[in-house]
Amino acid sequence: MKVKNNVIINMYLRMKRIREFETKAMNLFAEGSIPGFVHLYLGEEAVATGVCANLDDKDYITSTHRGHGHIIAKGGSLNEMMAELFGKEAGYCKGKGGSMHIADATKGILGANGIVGAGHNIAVGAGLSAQYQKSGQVCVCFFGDASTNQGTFHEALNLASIWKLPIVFVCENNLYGISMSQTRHQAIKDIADRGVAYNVPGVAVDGNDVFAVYEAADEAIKRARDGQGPTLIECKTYRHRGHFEGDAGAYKPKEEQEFWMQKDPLPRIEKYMIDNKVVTPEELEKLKAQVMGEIDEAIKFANESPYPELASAVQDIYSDIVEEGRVR
Amino acid sequence: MKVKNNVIINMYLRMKRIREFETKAMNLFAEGSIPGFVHLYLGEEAVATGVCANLDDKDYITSTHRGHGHIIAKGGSLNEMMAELFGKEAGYCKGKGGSMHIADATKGILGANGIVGAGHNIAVGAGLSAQYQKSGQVCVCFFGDASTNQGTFHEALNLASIWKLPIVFVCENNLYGISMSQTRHQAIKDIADRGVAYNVPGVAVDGNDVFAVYEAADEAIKRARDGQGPTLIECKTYRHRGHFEGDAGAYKPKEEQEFWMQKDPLPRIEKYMIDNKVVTPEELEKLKAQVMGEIDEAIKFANESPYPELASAVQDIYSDIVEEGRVR
Amino acid sequence: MKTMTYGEAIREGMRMKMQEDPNVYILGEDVGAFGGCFGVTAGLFDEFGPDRVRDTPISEGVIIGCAVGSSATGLRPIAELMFIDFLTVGMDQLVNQAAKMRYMFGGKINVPMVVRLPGGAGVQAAAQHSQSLEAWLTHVPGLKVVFPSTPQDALGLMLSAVEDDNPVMYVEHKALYALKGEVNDIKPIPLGVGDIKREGNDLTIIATGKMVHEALAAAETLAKEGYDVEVLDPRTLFPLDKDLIRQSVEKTHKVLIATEETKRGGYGGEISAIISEEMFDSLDAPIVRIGALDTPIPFSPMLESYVIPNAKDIVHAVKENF
Amino acid sequence: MKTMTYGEAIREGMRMKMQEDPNVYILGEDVGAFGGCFGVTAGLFDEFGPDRVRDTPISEGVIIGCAVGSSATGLRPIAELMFIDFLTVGMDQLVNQAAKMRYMFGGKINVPMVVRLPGGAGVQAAAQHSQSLEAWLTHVPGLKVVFPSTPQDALGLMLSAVEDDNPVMYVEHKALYALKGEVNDIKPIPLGVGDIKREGNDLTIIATGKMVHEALAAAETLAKEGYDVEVLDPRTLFPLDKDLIRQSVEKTHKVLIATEETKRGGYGGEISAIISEEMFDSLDAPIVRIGALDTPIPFSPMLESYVIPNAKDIVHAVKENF
Ligand SMILES: Cc1ncc(C[n+]2csc(CCOP(=O)(O)OP(=O)(O)O)c2C)c(N)n1
Ligand SMILES: Cc1ncc(C[n+]2csc(CCOP(=O)(O)OP(=O)(O)O)c2C)c(N)n1
Ligand SMILES: [Mg+2]
Ligand SMILES: [Mg+2]
Repeated sequence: MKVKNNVIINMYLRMKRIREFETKAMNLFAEGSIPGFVHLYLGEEAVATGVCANLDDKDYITSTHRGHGHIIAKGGSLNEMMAELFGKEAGYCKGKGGSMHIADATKGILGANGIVGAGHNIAVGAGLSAQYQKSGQVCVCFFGDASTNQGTFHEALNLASIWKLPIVFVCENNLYGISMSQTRHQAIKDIADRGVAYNVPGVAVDGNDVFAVYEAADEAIKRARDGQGPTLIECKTYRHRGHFEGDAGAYKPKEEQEFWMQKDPLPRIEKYMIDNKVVTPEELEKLKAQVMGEIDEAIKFANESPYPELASAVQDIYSDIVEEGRVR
Repeated sequence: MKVKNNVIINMYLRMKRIREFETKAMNLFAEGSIPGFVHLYLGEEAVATGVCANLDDKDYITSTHRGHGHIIAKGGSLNEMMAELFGKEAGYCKGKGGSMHIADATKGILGANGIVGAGHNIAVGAGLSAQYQKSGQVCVCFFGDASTNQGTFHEALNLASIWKLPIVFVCENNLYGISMSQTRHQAIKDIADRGVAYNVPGVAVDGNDVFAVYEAADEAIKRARDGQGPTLIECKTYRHRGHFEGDAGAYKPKEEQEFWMQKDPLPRIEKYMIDNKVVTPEELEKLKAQVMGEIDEAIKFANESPYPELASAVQDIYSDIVEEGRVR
Repeated sequence: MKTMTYGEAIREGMRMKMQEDPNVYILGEDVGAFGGCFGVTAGLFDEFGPDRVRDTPISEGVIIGCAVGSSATGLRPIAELMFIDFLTVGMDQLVNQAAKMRYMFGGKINVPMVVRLPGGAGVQAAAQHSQSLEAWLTHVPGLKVVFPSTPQDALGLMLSAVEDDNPVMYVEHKALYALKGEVNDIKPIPLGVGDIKREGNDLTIIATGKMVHEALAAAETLAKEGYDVEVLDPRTLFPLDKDLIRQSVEKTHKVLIATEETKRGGYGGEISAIISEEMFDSLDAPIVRIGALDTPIPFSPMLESYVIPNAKDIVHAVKENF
Repeated sequence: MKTMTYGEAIREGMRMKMQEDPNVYILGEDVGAFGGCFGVTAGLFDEFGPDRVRDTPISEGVIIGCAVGSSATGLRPIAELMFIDFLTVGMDQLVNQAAKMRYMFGGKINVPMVVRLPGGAGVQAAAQHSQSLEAWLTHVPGLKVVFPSTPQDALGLMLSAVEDDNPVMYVEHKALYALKGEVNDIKPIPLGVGDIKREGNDLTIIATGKMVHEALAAAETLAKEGYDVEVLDPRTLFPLDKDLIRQSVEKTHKVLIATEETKRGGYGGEISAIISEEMFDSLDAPIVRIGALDTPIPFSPMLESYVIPNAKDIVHAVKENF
């Protein structure tokens, strides 16, 4: 498949944004600027990027606890994301959600999610909306390998299949659910094989090769838009960090880590762009600098935003009722 | 596979007991002697029987809302069952459970269950017990076709497989979940294929042929006892009645019904026994009379038992606490 | 004026909203041609077709989850759980998703959806098909909870529930489906507005669902013995019409709360706690609660009717306590 | 005498029972070599091996279901849910199975199992990882519910919970894991026995979990202003030590209930209702409840600490109301 240069550059920019955003988030968490739990997408950039490069703003995605990458790949705002991680008023959720609950209705981002497996079901609903309203939209559902053992995976794929919903189920098989390696949490090798149980086509691809992901997603999305129903794509990838910041990842064998660092998607796409003259080395440096600037800007934006007013805590629960606050 | 004559007669007796017990239950429900919901096993007798003929009293089974057949096949007492359906004190559950909640710990019957899919999980626990205690027991988990769309099915098979638990998952595919035909509730033909998702062998058999069921179960049970883990057996069968008594089953096409009545397991085993000289026609009549006597006895037993004392309502919740009653 | 059953009124409410708004659809197990386990959706499949009255597999998680996802993206689903007892299977989608999405996302997504939840005992359906679990739902910020007791309220509350831009839990009592009543108003009953089902001066009985009828029967009996009982039906559990409760308590100074749920940890306790926190000075006597005994619901008919409360229990409690 | 953290005390309780009884085992996500999300099971895998400290896939339904099935067949499981918020995913196995099996089966099967449920807010884990859902569990006949506030209670209640022949919900507060305290008694604390954590004559504060510490802090502040506050920790939510509550209320005549759960529909309401039903004549003032605001738990630190209650709120409420 021939991918156009502007698409490649665009994908590179997104991957690089994810890489740098996450690297900063890692440092800011370590410094204490970001509270709560942070699950980084480092190492998995090619997955969200390769998939989302095929989507429009009006297409939907559902995400997970490890959501930063999906949101950036889908075109979410770095500023509002970073401000949300800081718990600031200008954040995506006015500071109420934090890292695990970022959403952007204007970009079809139906939310990161703290409940493993919840996104599977929400995706079914979004897929139904698109089909019901004949809007031509698709919904991409991102989820981890370990989440495929949750009952929601099963129920969602079954329903999506019988209703032929326009959904692409994208499994990010990073080999682990926290400390549980895939070899211990399920007795199969390829999660793509689970499609058989629902008569849903399943494909496994190298999730660190953004072109392989792009191509598989392209086909599945076309199939979905065409009314042929869902596809299950398994992207084999690896998380560079521990499960969340604070987890040293002692359960990840050293050789395994080394093996996967060889397959790091960022150097790969950079090498590809240079080798194939998509950009010159100078242009590449410029792109990098552009991204660094965006990230710096996001941090500045987040720093400058105030914390939310206490009164806001009792708003936004209902569309019409504001709850009682307390006198302190 | 050569099945011994005494085993065949034993299986016939169980099938016939189920057939007659259910026929009586149907009439007693229509007359108003049995309150609540009653889901009959008529037409599916060969499944429970063919499987349970391979089990000892100490082996476990989990059952469903359609449990009478499983309980009879596993050697449960007709008297205590019938009394329970009547809501009487001498019933299996002292009248507290009713049709959907019959259990018998002395026979390894871990309970009928009103929650579709709940038995899958309980079976995992029982299988773990057997493995943990190295007791050589197996657990058979009975469930319907439609229950295989419940998340519990997925979670249970996955866990049973990775832990190699001594469980046999027996799907009674009677083509419907209430009014939803299998063709509408899942996009696959053979539920046995779902085993692929867990690396669990799946086999589909004629569930109205008690010998086919017996044989498949025999192999799966040996495999389980042998430490090789679970098997999924799909038994294709048909329920003669509506989903519960009161449902006329208008959604079942007439030709389909006729097709399946041709495959009724009771005449089939009777013909087999005569053709193969397992019994003479006179002996067969005697066996039938024996069963009719047992059923009459069960009804008598149920009728004669008193209703439970009101005070019993607040007992048996906890092993140690009796709740407060009320003055009336 | 029209006479309808409670079940018909629920259906009529759904039908009206479906006619009005093409984005309203129904999903659940056997809700299509079969008409639902209790027949409440009967006829809607023929009228609106398979896209708008959708049979689902037995997968309560994805039933509610699909409602959530489709509601967040522009539809207005009405999901039916066959029994409220199956909430336990699909609870996450309600509690951690539907109820919290709006808040977690900073108020930027609405989740307008209705979940129909047939509850209650009295039909020998035993422990797993007879529960009254509405209290759980009231404990979840982000959900609204209604519980109609009459055909009129069933219709009016359904209209409001579907119009509401938030997840509304529509609790039904299965033993009321055949109850007939007059339906005079074909208009929405605002959520949060309770109703005095009987006026009285001596004592306020706050009752929900089927217990409203038990309370009314008890009030008749008690009237003969000189107690003038007021029966207050909150109709909406959240938002709760505290003003109406206050007015009544300030008049009668005595309160009995009658709900069918397991007494321990029930919503009756919440109502009692609100009254003793906010209206203590109006009280002349202990707040008495009548509920089901703290047991699972037994199967055997006499045990079941012993465990669930009735008019006699109310009469008895009134005579004992007030 | 020994000093331990709350987390260590939980672990020590499990360890003692595992040493005593080979049928006691642990299951849950990452409870093995990883030691659990909060490190509570650390070291147990090394001590007892993979058969007795069992890592599971992410499947809360079958985690609890496996506990139920294995407990009904002779084992004594301790299941860990990583967060109490995930109850929503495995609720059926608890509510419709574990809690009801004994009753439905006529008392013929025991279900001795413990479920560990880390709850509570305060660590910026946001709306889906910060809830206090213990009230739901108290509404389910068949379950027992404990909620220790100190290392001593954590140990003693764990010993009793594992010994109990019924399903015991062991609620933990995640912000207490590092709390140190003296553990003098290495013996079971019977379920249903509350504890006076501070004696006083003017007012009873009934507090649970982390709020016990907020209440104690508030009591110190209030002492300086002349209020002599008693702090009562029920320790077990069900069975509830009503006798202890009655003794205290008969002495002080005033009650404040402090729990971290969402106030609406919480167990604080049940305690309040019991008091106003059974001890009304001992009351001199409204029963005041302090709880979390009726919102999902927000992420941003200042919002979160505004939503969840603390010692200052108790002090404020006492001054306002008593
Ligand atoms: C229902 C539920 N159970 C458990 C958790 C705790 N938890 C959060 S992420 C995670 C691992 C998820 O693994 P996977 O799906 O492979 O995604 P990954 O983290 O590898 O991206 C777990 C167990 C949760 N958040 N929700
Ligand atoms: C969790 C849950 N959802 C729905 C129901 C209602 N219900 C009872 S039986 C049944 C159909 C079950 O179909 P299947 O599993 O094929 O078993 P069959 O009745 O055909 O034996 C349904 C929907 C239930 N009891 N529990
Ligand atoms: Mg993973
Ligand atoms: Mg079936």
